[in-house]
Amino acid sequence: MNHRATLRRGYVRPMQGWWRRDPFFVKYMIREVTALAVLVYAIILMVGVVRLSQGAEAFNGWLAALKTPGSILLHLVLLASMIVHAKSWFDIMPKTMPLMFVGGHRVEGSTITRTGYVVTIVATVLVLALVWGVRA
Amino acid sequence: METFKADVAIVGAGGAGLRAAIAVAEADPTLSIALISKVYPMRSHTVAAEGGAAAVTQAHDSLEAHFHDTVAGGDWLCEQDVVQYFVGQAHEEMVQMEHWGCPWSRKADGHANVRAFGGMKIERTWFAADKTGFHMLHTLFQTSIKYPSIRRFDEHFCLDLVVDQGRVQGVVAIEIATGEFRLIQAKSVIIATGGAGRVFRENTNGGIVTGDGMAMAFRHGVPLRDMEFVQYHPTCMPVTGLLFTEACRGEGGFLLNKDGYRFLQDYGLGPAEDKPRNKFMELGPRDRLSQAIWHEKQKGRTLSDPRWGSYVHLDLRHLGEKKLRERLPQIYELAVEYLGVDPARQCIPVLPAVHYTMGGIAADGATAAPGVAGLYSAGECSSVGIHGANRLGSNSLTELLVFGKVAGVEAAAFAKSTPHANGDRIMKLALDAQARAAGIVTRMEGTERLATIRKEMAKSMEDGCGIYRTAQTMQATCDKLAELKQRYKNIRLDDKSKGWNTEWLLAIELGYLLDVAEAMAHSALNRRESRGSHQRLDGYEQRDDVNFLKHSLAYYQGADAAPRIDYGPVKITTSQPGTRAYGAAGEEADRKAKEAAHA
Amino acid sequence: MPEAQRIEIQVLRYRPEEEDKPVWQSYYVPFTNDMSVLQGLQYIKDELDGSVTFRWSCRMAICGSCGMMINGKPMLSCSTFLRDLLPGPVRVEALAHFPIERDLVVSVGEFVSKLEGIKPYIIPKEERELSQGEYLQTPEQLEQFEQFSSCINCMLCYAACPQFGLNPDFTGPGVLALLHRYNADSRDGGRAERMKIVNAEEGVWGCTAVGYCSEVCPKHVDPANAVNQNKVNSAKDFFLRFLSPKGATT
Amino acid sequence: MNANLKRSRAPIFWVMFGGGGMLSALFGTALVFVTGIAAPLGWPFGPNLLSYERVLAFSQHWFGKGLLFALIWLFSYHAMHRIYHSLHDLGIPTGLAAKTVCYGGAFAITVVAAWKLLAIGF
Ligand SMILES: Cc1cc2nc3c(=O)[nH]c(=O)nc-3n(C[C@H](O)[C@H](O)[C@H](O)COP(=O)(O)OP(=O)(O)OC[C@H]3O[C@@H](n4cnc5c(N)ncnc54)[C@H](O)[C@@H]3O)c2cc1C
Ligand code: SF4
Ligand code: F3S
Ligand code: FES
Repeated sequence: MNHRATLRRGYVRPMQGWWRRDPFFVKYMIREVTALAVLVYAIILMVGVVRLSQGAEAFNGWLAALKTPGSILLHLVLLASMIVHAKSWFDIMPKTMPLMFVGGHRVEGSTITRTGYVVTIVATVLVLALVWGVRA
Repeated sequence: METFKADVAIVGAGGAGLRAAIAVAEADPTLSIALISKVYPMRSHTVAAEGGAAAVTQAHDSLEAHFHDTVAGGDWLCEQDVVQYFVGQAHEEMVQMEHWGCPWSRKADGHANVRAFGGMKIERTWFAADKTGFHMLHTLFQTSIKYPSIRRFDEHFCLDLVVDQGRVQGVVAIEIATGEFRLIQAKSVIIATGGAGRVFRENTNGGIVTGDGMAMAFRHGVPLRDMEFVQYHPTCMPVTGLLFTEACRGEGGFLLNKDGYRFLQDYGLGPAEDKPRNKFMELGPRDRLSQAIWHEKQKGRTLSDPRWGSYVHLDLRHLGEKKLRERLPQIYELAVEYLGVDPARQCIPVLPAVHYTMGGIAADGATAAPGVAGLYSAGECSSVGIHGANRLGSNSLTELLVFGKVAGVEAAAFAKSTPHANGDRIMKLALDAQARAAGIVTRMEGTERLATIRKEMAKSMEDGCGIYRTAQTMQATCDKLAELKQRYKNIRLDDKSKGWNTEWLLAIELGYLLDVAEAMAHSALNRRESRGSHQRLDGYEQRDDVNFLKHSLAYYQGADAAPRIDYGPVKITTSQPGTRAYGAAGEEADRKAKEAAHA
Repeated sequence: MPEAQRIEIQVLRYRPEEEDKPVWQSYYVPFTNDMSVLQGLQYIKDELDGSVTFRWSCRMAICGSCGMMINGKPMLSCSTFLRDLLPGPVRVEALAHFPIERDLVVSVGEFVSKLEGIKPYIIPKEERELSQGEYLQTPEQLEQFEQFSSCINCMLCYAACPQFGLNPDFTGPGVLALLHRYNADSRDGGRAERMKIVNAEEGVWGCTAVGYCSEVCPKHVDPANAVNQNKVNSAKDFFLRFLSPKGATT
Repeated sequence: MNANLKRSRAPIFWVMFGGGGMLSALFGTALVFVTGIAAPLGWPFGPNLLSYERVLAFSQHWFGKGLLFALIWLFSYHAMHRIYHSLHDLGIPTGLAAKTVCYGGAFAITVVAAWKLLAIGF
């Protein structure tokens, strides 16, 4: 209920540049920016698929492009972003799950996050091992 | 002036005010309710209550036992018929709170749990961790939202009652944000403005606990009853006065002097045992414990520190971190954050501070004020007669519910039987009140600073009306208060604005505080005996049932005069005044009483 | 007493009757080791300038009225200590993202009407008479909602949440946590009625999981958890409603 | 306040956002390393890891095809969903235009990938 008269104007402060105001927000923005890496990588994959469908020559062109220093550099940036992305994903993970109880005790958020880290490392090793298995 | 019409106006949206509002709404949904509070309801000081609310619950407990604990705890200055009603209604109110969602702590079987509390013979205190008041207040506030007939006036400062021809007709309030005056016309009014702990220096109360409602009723001729009885809580934080709940002791905490000795055994509360035992040692009543700490200080057996002054130790270490975190989480955090003390590893420094006003607006068992028709009061501002000379911990949260409901039901019935009065006459009274209040801001020639007067008042109350009192110190306080009332007329405000002028509101509150302080000091001076929380050192060390088994009644005599102190009878039904004994002596007395009953 | 030291407190003043825009004003306050920022402000109001305006009451971090930005972070001024902010200056400003009504006082009305809007009361799953005694609720069932019931409505989380800053219609962390508190209560059966709010753009979908709300919450309510776990509930509600004529609500 | 609350369609996008987020968090790092760094450098998996024949065979297999599709689909929706919200965060108006660019972009990427993957055949 609000029966407030006119005196109650209220000064509204601007939001411009809000994300620079607090280190927490900067971190959040960095997390959000990693989406660009995911997008770029999705596009690279998509282009690869397109080239693949166009035949060997086209696909080899795509492979050659991947070998340029510029591409390697870009992928290093993507790699770093993916790591940040993965970490931040699991950092926020406990916020997105219902409260969990094991043996009558609340599972701590940090436990969930750490589990996420571990699973990621295992998944990464698994992928690398698989690829190692089919290496040429 | 904007006017609102309601059937029932309730001043104060703490536990008592909210419970009353819901009671009116449930009694008759067609009645319109104005619920006025100077802060948003959930900021009310009920929020700070930690320990719990008493109601007979266990099979081996009885209403008689709760009745007896309360009456003896109050040193027989209780209205026994009212206490009887109170203990009888308590349990149902707890269940009602449960149905409304209050997160009471539970036993493994899903039933509500109860804990031990000072002065209570059997565990009967319902609790929600150590945030009982917080949970009760939020539950009541949130439940009140369900009722469309409750119209809230949040952040509206109630300035005065409108009383015409012996009947209350409404209230005048200031909308804080705009400084606009509002007349809220009502057929009946419930005052539920809480206590007045802020008249003292070291206290556990919030900044808003300034006795406004007491002063308003007082000024309209309603007597303030038993105002000399002010409770000191024994375990408060040095400097700030913040409370460490009695539940610390209920859970098994010890009080130690500087030698690490459980000194309470020297004050008739022993023997000292490891496990907490109801009505023994640390679970004795608050007045006794505070007095014992005072004596320890006189004997030089308290600890001292330049930051904290002299204090004793509250030892919770043996309870272990796990139990502390589970049962007393808020206490844990308070100690760590405010004092840098880890209660699982260190003793907590504590000292007594003012906590509760036993007295208040005189009210009969139906919460009605004498002399002003349609006026009711409930909660800490009210003296309905259950606390006597000393309140037992956890009785007051229950009181909010039981008598909040009674007030609501009664005020609703009164409103239904009465029409609204003539608006013009009421408006004129309201405009008078407005002129008086507005005058404070516009006054230019003053010289006194608000804070100076407030601090001198609080210091003087502590000096004169503290744990122990003498005629000389009380007289000095009375004189000081008279002086301060004169100087109060000469205050000057820095803030001249209309909207959000909190300095202005503080000035109005200071006026209330001074009136309440005077009622306390004069009632105290005139009570020439020692009873409950009123303890004298000047030849009146004993209880005097012949002359003073009476309620004191302070009557307002105008802005420049001291209040007149009169006395009224105490209702005794089944419990004749006896010795208030605790510890082994108490057990012995109980045994004797039983024998006598059987003989 | 230790040597009285002085600390500078800068207050963002806004007096709508005198000025159009907030301005900073400095005060020098003697302080002792256990003095809170609130006590610093009280000193200013008592001794230096009675017109400085702020809300407070309990002094013990439970009434929720004294929130403000202290050195840019939302905090309760009564439980923030000057000793931790040495050597100063300490900058205090009204809670971010809310309109300032005066000095350190922000508008609370909108927040309270949001709170009123979520039906923050038990809508019983099964009716029970008082004479039947209390509903049984095990400690485990209590734990499902207890932390969400300890919100003191201090609104620090709103001052921390940029999504609320960008869109004041967003129901916001504190109120959504309270909504979840009732949905998660074993006694309550009102979930279906509250899902409407959860499901809206102004409900949980206004949140981008910034998570700062939980970081600043003085009562460990973890509102970010309440909001984000309800995205799952809302998504279930969204997809499963096609399976049942009345809409899925569990 | 809740008189005119409308059900948000966010869940549709949020589910894809969540799937893509989880997938990229778990496998993104390894994939970028394998396809973008290890394969081009020929180390440590040898120079022919992504030879035309192998990749073609992989993407003709139902599993490889499905995997590639899921990656491109969910990654692009995940990313575009975030970017869309970041525009809002930066104060850039998020009207129909922004919506079309973001979610339309993700849709386009997904469609192209699906179409070409089908074109590659089984
Ligand atoms: C720290 C602490 C711990 C406690 N613990 C316990 C406990 O464990 N058990 C127990 O039984 N009791 C306890 N008590 C006592 C008990 O909490 C209080 O007596 C009780 O909460 C008072 O409630 P109330 O509704 O009367 O007043 P309050 O909750 O103080 O509410 C007063 C209301 O009146 C309004 N008001 C006041 N003046 C005006 C005005 N001029 N205009 C408009 N509105 C006004 C306020 O805004 C507020 O809404 C404790 C007290 C304290 C201080
Ligand atoms: S959730 Fe926490 S920060 Fe937000 S209002 Fe409640 S107590 Fe305050
Ligand atoms: S900060 Fe805001 S965006 Fe969500 S997680 Fe908290 S509500
Ligand atoms: S004054 Fe109550 S929370 Fe700070």
